[in-house]
Amino acid sequence: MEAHLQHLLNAVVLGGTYALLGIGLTLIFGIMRVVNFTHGELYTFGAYMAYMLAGMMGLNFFMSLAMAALLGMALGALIEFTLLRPLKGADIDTTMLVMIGAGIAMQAGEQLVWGGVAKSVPSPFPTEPVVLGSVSVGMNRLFVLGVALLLLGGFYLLINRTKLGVAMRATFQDPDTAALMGVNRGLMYTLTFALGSGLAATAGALLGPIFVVTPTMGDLVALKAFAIVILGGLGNIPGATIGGFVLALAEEFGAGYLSSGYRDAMGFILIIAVLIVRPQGLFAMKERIG
Amino acid sequence: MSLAFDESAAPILEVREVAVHFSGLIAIASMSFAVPEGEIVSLIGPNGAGKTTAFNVITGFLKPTGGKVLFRGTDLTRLSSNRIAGLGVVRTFQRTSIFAGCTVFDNVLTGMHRQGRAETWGALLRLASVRAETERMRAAVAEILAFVGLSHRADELAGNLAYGEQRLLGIAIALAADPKLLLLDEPAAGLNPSETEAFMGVVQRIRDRGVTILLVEHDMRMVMTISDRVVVLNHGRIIAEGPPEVIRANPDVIQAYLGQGVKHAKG
Amino acid sequence: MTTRLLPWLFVLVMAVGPLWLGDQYILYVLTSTGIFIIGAMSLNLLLGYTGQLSLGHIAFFGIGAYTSALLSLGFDLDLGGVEPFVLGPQPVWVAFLGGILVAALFGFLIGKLAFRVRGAYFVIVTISFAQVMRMVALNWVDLTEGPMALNNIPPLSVWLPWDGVLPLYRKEYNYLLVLAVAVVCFLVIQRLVQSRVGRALVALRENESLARSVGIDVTRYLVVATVIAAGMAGAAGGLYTHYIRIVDPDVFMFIYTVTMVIMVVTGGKGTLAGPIVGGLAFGILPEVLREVARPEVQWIIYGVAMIVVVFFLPQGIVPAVKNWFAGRRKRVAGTALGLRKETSA
Amino acid sequence: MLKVEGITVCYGQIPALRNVSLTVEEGELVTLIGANGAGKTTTLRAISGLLPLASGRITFEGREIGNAAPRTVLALGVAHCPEGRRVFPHLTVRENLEMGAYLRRDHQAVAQDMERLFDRFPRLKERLNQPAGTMSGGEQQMLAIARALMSRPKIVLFDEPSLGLAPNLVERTFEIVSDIRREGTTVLMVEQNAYAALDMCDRAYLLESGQVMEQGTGQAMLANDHIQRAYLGG
Amino acid sequence: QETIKIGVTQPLTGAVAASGNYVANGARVAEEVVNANGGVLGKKIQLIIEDNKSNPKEAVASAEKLIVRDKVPVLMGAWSSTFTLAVMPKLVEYGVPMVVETSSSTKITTSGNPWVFRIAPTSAMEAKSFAEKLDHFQPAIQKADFLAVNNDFGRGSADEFRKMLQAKGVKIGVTETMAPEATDLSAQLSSIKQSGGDTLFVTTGVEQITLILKQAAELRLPHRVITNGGSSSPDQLIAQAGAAADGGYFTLFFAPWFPEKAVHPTVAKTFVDGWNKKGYDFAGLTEGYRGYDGIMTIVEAIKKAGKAEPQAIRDALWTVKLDGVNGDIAFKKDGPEGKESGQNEANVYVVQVKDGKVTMP
Ligand SMILES: Nc1ncnc2c1ncn2[C@@H]1O[C@H](COP(=O)(O)OP(=O)(O)OP(=O)(O)O)[C@@H](O)[C@H]1O
Ligand SMILES: Nc1ncnc2c1ncn2[C@@H]1O[C@H](COP(=O)(O)OP(=O)(O)OP(=O)(O)O)[C@@H](O)[C@H]1O
Ligand SMILES: [Mg+2]
Ligand SMILES: [Mg+2]
Repeated sequence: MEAHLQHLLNAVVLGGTYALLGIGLTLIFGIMRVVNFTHGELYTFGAYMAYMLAGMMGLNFFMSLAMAALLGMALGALIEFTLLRPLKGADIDTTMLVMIGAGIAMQAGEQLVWGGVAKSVPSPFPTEPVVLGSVSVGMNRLFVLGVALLLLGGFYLLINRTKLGVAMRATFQDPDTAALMGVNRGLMYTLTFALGSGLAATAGALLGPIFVVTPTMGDLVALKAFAIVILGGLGNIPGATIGGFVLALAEEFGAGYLSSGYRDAMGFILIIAVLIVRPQGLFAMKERIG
Repeated sequence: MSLAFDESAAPILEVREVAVHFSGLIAIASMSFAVPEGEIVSLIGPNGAGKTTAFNVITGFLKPTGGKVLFRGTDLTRLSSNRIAGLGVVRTFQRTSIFAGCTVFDNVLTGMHRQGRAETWGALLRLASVRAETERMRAAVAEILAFVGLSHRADELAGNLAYGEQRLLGIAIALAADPKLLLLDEPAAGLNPSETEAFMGVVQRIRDRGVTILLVEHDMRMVMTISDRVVVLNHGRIIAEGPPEVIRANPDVIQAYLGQGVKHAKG
Repeated sequence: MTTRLLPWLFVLVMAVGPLWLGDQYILYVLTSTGIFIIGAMSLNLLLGYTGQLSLGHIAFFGIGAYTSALLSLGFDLDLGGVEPFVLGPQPVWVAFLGGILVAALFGFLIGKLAFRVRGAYFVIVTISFAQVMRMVALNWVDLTEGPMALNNIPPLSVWLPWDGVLPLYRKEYNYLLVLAVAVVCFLVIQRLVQSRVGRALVALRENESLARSVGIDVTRYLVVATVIAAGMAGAAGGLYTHYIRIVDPDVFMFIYTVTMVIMVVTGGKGTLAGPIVGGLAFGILPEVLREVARPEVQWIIYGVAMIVVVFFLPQGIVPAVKNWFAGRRKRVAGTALGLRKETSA
Repeated sequence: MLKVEGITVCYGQIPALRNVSLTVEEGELVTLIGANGAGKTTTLRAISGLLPLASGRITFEGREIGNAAPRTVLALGVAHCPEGRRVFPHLTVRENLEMGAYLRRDHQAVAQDMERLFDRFPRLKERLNQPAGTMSGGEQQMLAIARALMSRPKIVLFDEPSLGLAPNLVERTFEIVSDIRREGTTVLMVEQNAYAALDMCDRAYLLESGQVMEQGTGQAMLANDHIQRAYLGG
Repeated sequence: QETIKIGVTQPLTGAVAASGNYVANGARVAEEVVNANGGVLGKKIQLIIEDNKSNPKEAVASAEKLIVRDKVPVLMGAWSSTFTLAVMPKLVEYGVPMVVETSSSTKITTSGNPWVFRIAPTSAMEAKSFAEKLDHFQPAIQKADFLAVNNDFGRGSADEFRKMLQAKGVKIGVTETMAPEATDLSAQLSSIKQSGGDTLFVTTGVEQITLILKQAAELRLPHRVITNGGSSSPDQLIAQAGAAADGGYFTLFFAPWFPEKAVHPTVAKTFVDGWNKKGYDFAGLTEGYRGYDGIMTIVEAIKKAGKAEPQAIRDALWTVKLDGVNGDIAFKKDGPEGKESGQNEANVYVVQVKDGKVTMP
């Protein structure tokens, strides 16, 4: 019983971070249809920024977090402006290739700047875990979960309930027509990419103090983020959220009760299984034909 | 013009009590009608009446909630859309549908798929029969392009055609598939009256080649001129059925569909 | 006529040139690049012609590599039955063919699955498939030795009437072998895509519902394409495993798929020569860069080079060159026409 | 009010419009007719800023708008109801309409306008939360028309507004066009339903192969032999 | 003036770049020390360091390049066992010896490759040395659990330690594995907590050890943690895991805090001084020594051979007797007869972190 509870708690906490990664990517991959291979690098970037600001410059942790998020957005905006904007109208594979190139260059850049040795971000939270009966969880993890839930809710409202969110979605469904409605296409592209990037960087900055920061930390994370987005259905924020938690549960219980060697495979097995049953993802609709 | 509906002609297509529901929304309540072989039958009705949905059911793109579709006695609702096309039931799409990244010529050539026999092994071994077949098909493509009047655009990328030309190409592709029963979904949309007139000739010639036609169209001049029979759908139910002149005068149809001042509408 | 002879001329140059140079290192680079070019060609069949991006393509390569390695080494498998299943070492060519077959079999399964999922979903299914394969290779230690790797894999061999069976340790032979396999794969793909089957694949890429509406059995052709592509990738994997002579779960690394994608897209997807041109460019580039800069900077240059290619040649290298030639021909024709007009006027 | 002066527009190297000029005066209804591929759509797209001009000028109320961003053109009061419906497929009907009023800040008036449009197209009200892409062709066309009117434009460019509409709705659509004219909105309309269009318009232009071949009042055009033969099927 | 070239292949980029760079740095220190002392055979040595990009295919490419292009007579590398195994057929093909500085897989020396000389200990040897120190642990180890990275290094080490502990009468609990790039290990640790052991043996790189220590604290894991494999750097752990590192034991092959306790204190001191002079990270010493000892071994062999030729160097490697940072370096025969590889008996040190300080119990 105790073990079940602990695994469940672990999964919930982990799921929050997965969901955060998922919604960042669902903006870019799900809504913009850019196969964003820099997502993992932006995550890494956020973690290094948190390290630089909080660890090296000794800034307040929460300040650093906010700044890392902003810097992530800025970097995202820069990538969109310099790399994606000139390719307007190119197909998904072409933009993907550019993003792969950017991802490779960014990872090498990170190693060049920071070296390969892991860095760790100081955390303002006590190392003593919060004990709830027979289970326990780190304070910093609860904080991450809290922030993640806030961001998830906020972005849900932004995308689904605001004029800006509607315009964002409209732009990527039909850029020309959106322009006819008075939408500033360029701004939407940049903004969406920047927001997605900001979320990735935030995730990195939040997780930096929990994990360690290395140039390759984004690789596996990026793959999982893609999986989460698909699990939830493209461009679907509640879907990505649930996808994140489902993946975490599968991993946690798979590793806990089946085999830890297959832990990282659990998510992928789950995805294959889900897509066999529901080819359009868990929470998306089928398209109309004719 | 051919005679009015002939009761004795055997139906090539029979739609029996087909119903389609989309999570709560009833697109087709219950629909039954038959299309006799060799005729032009029009399916008309207000927007959202369920015409395209009916096409989707007949051609296997949508599984109905209930009912059957019989093509020469075979139930189509169990078959995949490509199998249905394989039987000779070919449709066009209301939303323009072409192979945008290929040339106009290749679009039609691809449409001829059903008439080829070459399979993987034949292709890999480059059998003589395969090469001969390709030659034959290329000649046929040129003929079809001439038929719909797109010969001069053969080498253009299909995506670069104007809207009306893309619609014609859509029909050319369907023709290439050598239909027995051709389902046209608003083929004249985007054509002006003269073009429509010319197109009516095209449809009639297709019929004269022995192809049965089921037509969905809002251009009443075209419908009333070329149809042997008209089926009227409203709110997912058939409200009238009969030869054009009868339908034209049916008050229910006028009320639900034709409107009062028919003068503005084409024809 | 010249365009028909061009590929054969290219093959001739590739067959003779490097051997004549005799530089072992160049041979090594070309051989290992060639193996990946075969992988890229097979990926192109899916990505370029059916429009299905398989980002787990390396799985087929890895399956081919593992199967071929295991068959040539022999293995025993305890499946919980009474008797463990024991298979002695098989002749290398049997193993190699086995690798192709097993990879093709997995291709069949994935192709069937792709019937249900398309586009982005297909991408993720393939990524997931490759990841799962990697985990299996990693964790099924009894069979694959897991991370401890299968090593001492025998090289491929040829039978020569005057020498008997000759194991291919020498680079020259391996190089020629890879070249030969590449030529075969090229011919298969060429014939396929220029046929009715190829048009069906393109139709699937361009507009699936329209394709079905004219009677194209989309699933079937997708399966055919995936099986052939997977078999070729499996062959590349077999070549790899008998050439490098060790195989470990890292053979499923994502970066290898990425390498193939780079080769295909920079060269020009959906063109026959694309993967070859892109493959040579981006297979050799890292070796050139070795001399130029420190390791991290090499990667940065590599990444930037990809971006530059896309920016200047968004369709890829091969279509760009073709357009350039076509444009030149048109200009020449245009002036000729202009002249005639003048004289007639 | 709207002045197009000698514009040339190219797709790649190939010109689709050559030296096209036309004017629309305030309160007028002007139609553009022509065969498939004549360049009607291209003309409208150039006016609303979706296509760059190779040469020529476009002015709206005296301001140069050739090559301006679509957003700028719209902000000046030019709405464009594009060809082939082009609704946002994954947005609901309501969201599509909201997009039509994207630049407006007067929320209450927007809500009122939406209600007025629902009176004209009751089907849209029934389907407020349906994703537009799952609607029938005609329903989408209604939505596209309503959406264009949501911006309260000074001039609307309609590209084949009756496309795919049932006869009774075609009628209704032309009534709406007349209505909005009465309310002071200017209209430039491309229409294949040439009889009706020429009948109701003030003036018309005939495009052939990217050039203006004829122009005149609607009635004059209706009476024109060439037009009768080539476009009215008479 | 001509130089004697020595080829080094290490993972300088990619997943395991941190360690690879440390080893490469150690090699660079050795290069300076040797050249400052007049080089070897009257010539300076020159390292050519190639990146194997943390992947076996690139490991082969780098070896090809070093041997064929740069014509180096001897190699050092290639960090992980898979990279080393991948390179090994090349050694036979070209007849060039290689000194292996890190890899732990037994296969390397048992598969009959007479061009391989390993100074790093195998997991079995590490377990054997550890067995001698077993009595130092108070309270005694009763039941051990294992958490190992899922590669040859982790799995091999867990296997050998399990065997060794079992032989010593220690009960064995669960063995959990983790992907090398995994960051969240709560599932594994929760299962380990369930097992009820008192000691957890951890084998992986320093990043994951940090994560494990932190996450073990969060989950209130009661185990004493012992890491093995020598790839940890307690300083880095103290810096990054903070209090969570306290009480942990770490087996190392070089303990830079106590150069005086090394078998050859002066050698250790020379190395540490050279390292500091170059301004390298203190944390890297525990790994960097491998590169240093590796190059020193090669240089010694060249000296004994009297010429920088592959065959001669190989023969000379068998006769090397060297005072290394780790201890005495000499090769014993291992593997099938006639095709033996060289294997060195390495020393093992165990340190403990107490109150944020490294101590040697
Ligand atoms: N996938 C779907 N999900 C929900 N509703 C749908 C779907 N497809 C069609 N509908 C609804 O079903 C009804 C019938 O649509 P259909 O497209 O068949 O109409 P139609 O008769 O072809 O109309 P039109 O003449 O406008 O093309 C419409 O009200 C439409 O909104
Ligand atoms: N995106 C494009 N790329 C290249 N050529 C194009 C493109 N769009 C249109 N054209 C070409 O420009 C010309 C004019 O097209 P346009 O769409 O303006 O015609 P239209 O008069 O609106 O015809 P329709 O009545 O069929 O809609 C046509 O020859 C068409 O092929
Ligand atoms: Mg319809
Ligand atoms: Mg048009």
